[in-house]
Amino acid sequence: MTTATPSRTRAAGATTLASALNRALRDSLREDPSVHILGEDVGTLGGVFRITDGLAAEFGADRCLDTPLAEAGILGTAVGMAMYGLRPVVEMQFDAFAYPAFEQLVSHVARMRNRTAGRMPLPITVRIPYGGGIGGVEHHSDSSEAYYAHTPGLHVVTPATVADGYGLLRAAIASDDPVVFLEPKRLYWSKEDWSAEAPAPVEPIGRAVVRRRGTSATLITYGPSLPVCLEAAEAAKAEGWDLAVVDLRSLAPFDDETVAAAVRATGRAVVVHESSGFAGVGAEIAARVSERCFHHLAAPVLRVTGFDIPYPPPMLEQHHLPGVDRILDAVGRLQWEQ
Amino acid sequence: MTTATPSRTRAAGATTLASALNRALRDSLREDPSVHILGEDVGTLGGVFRITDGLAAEFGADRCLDTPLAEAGILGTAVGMAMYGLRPVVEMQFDAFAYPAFEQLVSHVARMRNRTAGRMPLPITVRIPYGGGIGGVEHHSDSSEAYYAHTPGLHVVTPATVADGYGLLRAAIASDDPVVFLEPKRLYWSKEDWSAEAPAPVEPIGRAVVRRRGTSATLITYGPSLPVCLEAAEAAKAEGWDLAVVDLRSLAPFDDETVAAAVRATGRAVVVHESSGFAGVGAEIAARVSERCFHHLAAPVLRVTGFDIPYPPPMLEQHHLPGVDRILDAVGRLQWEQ
Amino acid sequence: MTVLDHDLAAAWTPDAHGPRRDPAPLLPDREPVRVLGTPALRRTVDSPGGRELLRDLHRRLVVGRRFNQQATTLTKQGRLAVYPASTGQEACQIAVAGALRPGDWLFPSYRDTLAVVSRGVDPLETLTLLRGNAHCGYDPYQHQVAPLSTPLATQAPHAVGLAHAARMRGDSTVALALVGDGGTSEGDFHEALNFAGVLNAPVVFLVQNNGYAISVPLAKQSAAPTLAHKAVGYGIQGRLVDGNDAVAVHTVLSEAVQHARSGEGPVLVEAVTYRLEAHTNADDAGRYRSAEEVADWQARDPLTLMERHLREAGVIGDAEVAAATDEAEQLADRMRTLFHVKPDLDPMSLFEHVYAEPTPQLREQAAQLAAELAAEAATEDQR
Amino acid sequence: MTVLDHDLAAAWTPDAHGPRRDPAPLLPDREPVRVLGTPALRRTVDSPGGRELLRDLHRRLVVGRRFNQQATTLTKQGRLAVYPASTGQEACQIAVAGALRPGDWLFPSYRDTLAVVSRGVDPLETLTLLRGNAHCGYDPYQHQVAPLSTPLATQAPHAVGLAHAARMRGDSTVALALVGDGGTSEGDFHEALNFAGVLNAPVVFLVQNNGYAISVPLAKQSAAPTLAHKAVGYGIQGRLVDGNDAVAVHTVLSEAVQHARSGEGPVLVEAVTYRLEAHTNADDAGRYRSAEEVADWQARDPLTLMERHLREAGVIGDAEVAAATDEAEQLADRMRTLFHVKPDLDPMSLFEHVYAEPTPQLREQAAQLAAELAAEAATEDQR
Ligand SMILES: Cc1ncc(C[n+]2csc(CCOP(=O)(O)OP(=O)(O)O)c2C)c(N)n1
Ligand SMILES: Cc1ncc(C[n+]2csc(CCOP(=O)(O)OP(=O)(O)O)c2C)c(N)n1
Ligand SMILES: [Mg+2]
Ligand SMILES: [Mg+2]
Repeated sequence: MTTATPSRTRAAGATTLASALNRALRDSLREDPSVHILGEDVGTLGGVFRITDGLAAEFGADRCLDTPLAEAGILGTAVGMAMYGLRPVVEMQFDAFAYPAFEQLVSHVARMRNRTAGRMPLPITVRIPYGGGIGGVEHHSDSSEAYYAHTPGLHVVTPATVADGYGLLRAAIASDDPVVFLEPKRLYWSKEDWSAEAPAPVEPIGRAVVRRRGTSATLITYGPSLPVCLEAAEAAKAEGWDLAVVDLRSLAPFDDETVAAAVRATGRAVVVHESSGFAGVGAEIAARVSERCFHHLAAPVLRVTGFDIPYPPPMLEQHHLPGVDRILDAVGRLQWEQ
Repeated sequence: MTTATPSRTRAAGATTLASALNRALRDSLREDPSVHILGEDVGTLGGVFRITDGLAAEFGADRCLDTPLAEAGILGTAVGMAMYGLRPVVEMQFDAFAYPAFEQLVSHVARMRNRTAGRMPLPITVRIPYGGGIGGVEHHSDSSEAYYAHTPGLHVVTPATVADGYGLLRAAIASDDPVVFLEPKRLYWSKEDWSAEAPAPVEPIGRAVVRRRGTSATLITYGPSLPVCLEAAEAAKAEGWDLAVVDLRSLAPFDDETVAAAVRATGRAVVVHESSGFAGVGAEIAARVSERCFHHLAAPVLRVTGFDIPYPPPMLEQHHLPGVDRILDAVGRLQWEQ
Repeated sequence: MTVLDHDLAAAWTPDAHGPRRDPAPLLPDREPVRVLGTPALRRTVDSPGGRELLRDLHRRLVVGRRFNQQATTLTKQGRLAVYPASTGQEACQIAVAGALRPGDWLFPSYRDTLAVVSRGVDPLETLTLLRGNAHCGYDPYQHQVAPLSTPLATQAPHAVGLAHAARMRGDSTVALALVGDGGTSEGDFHEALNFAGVLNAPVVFLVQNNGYAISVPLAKQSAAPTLAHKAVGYGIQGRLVDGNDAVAVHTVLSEAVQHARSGEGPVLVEAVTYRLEAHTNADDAGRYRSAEEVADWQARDPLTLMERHLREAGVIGDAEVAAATDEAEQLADRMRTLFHVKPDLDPMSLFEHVYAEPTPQLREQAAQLAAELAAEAATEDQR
Repeated sequence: MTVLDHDLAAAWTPDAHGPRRDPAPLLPDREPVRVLGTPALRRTVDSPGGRELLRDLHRRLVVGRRFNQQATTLTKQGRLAVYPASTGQEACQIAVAGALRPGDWLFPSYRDTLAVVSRGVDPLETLTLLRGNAHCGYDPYQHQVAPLSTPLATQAPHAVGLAHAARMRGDSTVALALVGDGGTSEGDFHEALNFAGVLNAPVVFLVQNNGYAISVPLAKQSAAPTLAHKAVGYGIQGRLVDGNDAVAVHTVLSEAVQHARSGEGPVLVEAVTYRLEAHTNADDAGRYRSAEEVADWQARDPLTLMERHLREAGVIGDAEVAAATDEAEQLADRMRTLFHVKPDLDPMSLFEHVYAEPTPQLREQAAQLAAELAAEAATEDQR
């Protein structure tokens, strides 16, 4: 079912991630007539998170289509639309409700270009609100990025800032490859001074960014965990640690260059994400960083992730989610005494 | 569609993995009336790989049920059967054809026990023939283990030997937890001297085994890659390397003890599996080995895996699959000169 | 024509691949079955036990409405995280309990908390999912009620599997799965009905067609003549009932359950109803439906309808209404009391039921959390 | 009755949640449509272009059968990795091509190679999937044929999406999706038909009901009166046709395509047929069906049937049969020649089309493979 849509109080000049995403969709619809949105409740309602608010009214029901309640059908229909030259943007209502579309995604969306030797690309964007921290009932807080990142043929991106929300979504829609666009739902209403008047140019997918320079150790993270890492980095000052923070933005492709450079600079690294750790994206990050930066590492790469348990009920979720303390604990275990 | 079922020529005393699995199913059906098999073509035909051969005839169509062609329906029906006290064993015809059941597996099978605070366990075994090397057309050669290993609430096991085929399948069916039982289809017809008369006792799930002792470096692998690793270890002798080989058998739970000990003993490790490397199970292995054995490592843990591409057509699959040369190349990169 | 043609004609019936069913008996009622306001009501009143049944249905409706109201209030007070009210659909919700026997199983969807409570499950335990303290707070085996299913239609195949298992065991158990109009679009709905038809499982599917799936109206959900017409494609019986007529729903559901129990096969029942509240407290229904439409349906409120007709028929009077209201207030009182006690929460329980035994990995993680909690407790003690 | 009842009666029609369709016109033909051996054949012969049409269908059938035979032979010779023959189903396979216009799209399933070739795709390119050298060897845009779909029924929603897109663009394109009787059980089939009904997309679904899904007979697949009856649950038209009568399939499919093209909505066609060969060369059909059953259907071979009736009707004679056989032999010759040339294989192509541009990760992996290949080549040169 739907979770609460917090009220959007607007500070002057401040924009939410939600409205930046809405703006990215609007600009894409306006500039490219082949862009079509489809999904459950995306039309009249504007989506349960209101990311498609006003788009059906402005562009018509065909461009922002309320579909029957069937995720495989939605994504499968999008595949057919893309085959005919359209550029579909699919909304999955919540992370766990994208699972019924898993076969379409893995067996077709990810493989059609390869299957047809490049003749039939599928420029589909699959938007998935993901992650917890919003008090959602079961099935409304999954972090499913590892499933997608492991699937060849997909790009997987996730914004952590308002500006990236706009830029990455424009880039995803503009991409000729299928993109799984993971929206950290607990950041939907986070605000930034971002001007909707002169949005940043659309960046290509695949570049990480160093959000904070530091010398003691490097936190590597993405999406909903970025603000937590930045907060941890502030708190770490009290312990005498100066932490760098890398925001991956794109999980696949992976920006080895930026990440390796940031780790080599400090010699210590902690990977942070919400999803369960076992065989999660953090494992890949830790493995490739260890492989590429082995002789620069003063300590093993550690991971701070959600536990290997089904997502907890709302009243217990704070114990599951990586928080500042757990991150600092990990930093403390980076063998400083050596 | 079905791939060729190689003819089963029987050497004296030699048993195939396929018949050990068949025997495990038969013994389970015989000993426990709550065990029920269901799936596509498992009844009259005995399965496209003949793993259920003769079982419908011996135990009746209800105990070995031919279902309609719908994987979510099969697994969902098994969930309901388990709720009523049965112990269903589901056959998915091929790896990629388990994807339609992904939602049932992730959202229900993996979570029902946890959801109900232990009151409603689901002792379901989901058998999935997986992996390549059999000349299968598209969608018949996927290695999907990472999807399952990343999902809390599931056990994920995969036999690499005939004896383990029997023992692990018995253990999976006996387990009160859901088990994804991955059958390396290219080993179905591999033979071993294994006596169906006095099968080994059923071992608990979760123990790795050292298949070969060695002193130079440790290969960590599972399922279809075990024979390749053993072959590589033989070939490595010519290069002066004495390689240890660990067969995980259980991906989740993971046997940290055995693996870490085997890596510490040599100080060097290569992880080998068929599935695409990015965010694969090998990433988890490399990450946790690096974490736990950091100061024992003379070189970074390397991975030899399938490429990050959709599974290739049969005539090109040998270039994708980890082979002896590629494993030896990796061993050669373990910084021996230091 | 030649002999060949004659041979062929025999082969080319729809039976060419084995015996198939005649569609005629599968097609649903032409109009939704109604009892209230029809001669059937009088017949019910006069039948043995009829008055008691009607009074019981009325009482349950009154209590059910109060349950919805109280849960909505608790949500406004922040005692529930979210509440998808079944206000307006109480006739369907309460009829479920009456149609099932104790050994039968109910497979509810997320909106069906009232059906669960009507079946006997404790309201506090029923509502943990929506309160946020536990996923499924009740023991499914105590009253044979599966956990409320959030992923839509996914519990429908479970109902089929359970019914099939029971039948193989020789038990006379029937399983009843509740799905919404939106849920009928999911692949799992289709696969469940198809399995049910093929296995001839003793299962009943009740579709509460309330006209909307969140904001999406039925016309955007299905082009079928009625949702009950879907039954024919699975070789099972379709039934159509006025979902705001508690007596009609009770009657049709009871017949369907009996049909299933007797081995005649599964039934798909469509109950035409309306959700009077928004999708959940978080929803803004004004965005997608008009006040007039809601008012139209308010005039067909299942509770008012029942009360008016039963009074008219002389089945209930002020005394019965007062007694029912009393019982309703008691439930509401009890809910207020229950929900004012803080829930018992043990963070360490997170690791307890993932598997029968925690894995080594979970034991490590549990130890980590235990250490964190101990450290927190120590810090708090120091203050 | 009271005024209230009257009001309710109006509300309680099946239309309570908006206009719904009348089921009657959606229900399929009571018996599968046949032309051969019925007076309809004579009418076809006498219609303008009728003789040409019939001769053309016959010719395609002869060629189609030869295609299946040659592909089977190539498989026995190891030139194809696996071949799922459509032998016995050629009437359906070839009718597809005739019913579609050039701009229309075909969405075949893995068994439908003959339909693909009939549409104009090169046999070598069509068969790469089954030969094992490439997934989809043809350009889907050249003849508007989607890749052969291996995951069953998953291409049905693609057909709906494409048809919907074309309609939005104002094009008169129709999409035709081919599904097997087994495939109708999949959730994707349901979701596709439901989307088609709701979107009123110009799409036709042809179910080739050959009685088996590998070993599973229809009775274990569906309890529906006919598979065509599934249409009513989606508010679309159902049709039932004798799938071994090429003229009937051509007629019904053409009508369905016309129905869809004219905006009257999607159509579900069930063609009752039989696969005379095993599921694939790897299958042992003796395990699940009797020789008598196969013999029965062999007596209804679509090719023999067609030839006999057209000869009887004076539409074809020895000359036409000889001409068709000639064309068939030419195709078989061409296939033998084509498949005796070793396929062009470039291992480096593995990385070329995963994305529009290879990722840095794929560039690294490609470099690794290139180095390995170079090393191998060097070793071989040394020898
Ligand atoms: C598989 C799945 N997809 C999406 C959702 C999100 N969702 C929750 S309720 C709802 C609408 C349900 O409509 P309907 O089935 O008619 O039931 P109603 O809410 O009317 O009771 C949606 C889309 C979900 N819970 N599960
Ligand atoms: C989703 C999926 N599940 C299982 C399979 C394996 N499989 C290939 S063909 C087949 C039977 C198909 O039967 P039907 O749809 O009747 O087509 P036919 O083979 O008769 O042409 C099965 C089960 C598959 N290809 N896709
Ligand atoms: Mg509804
Ligand atoms: Mg078939």
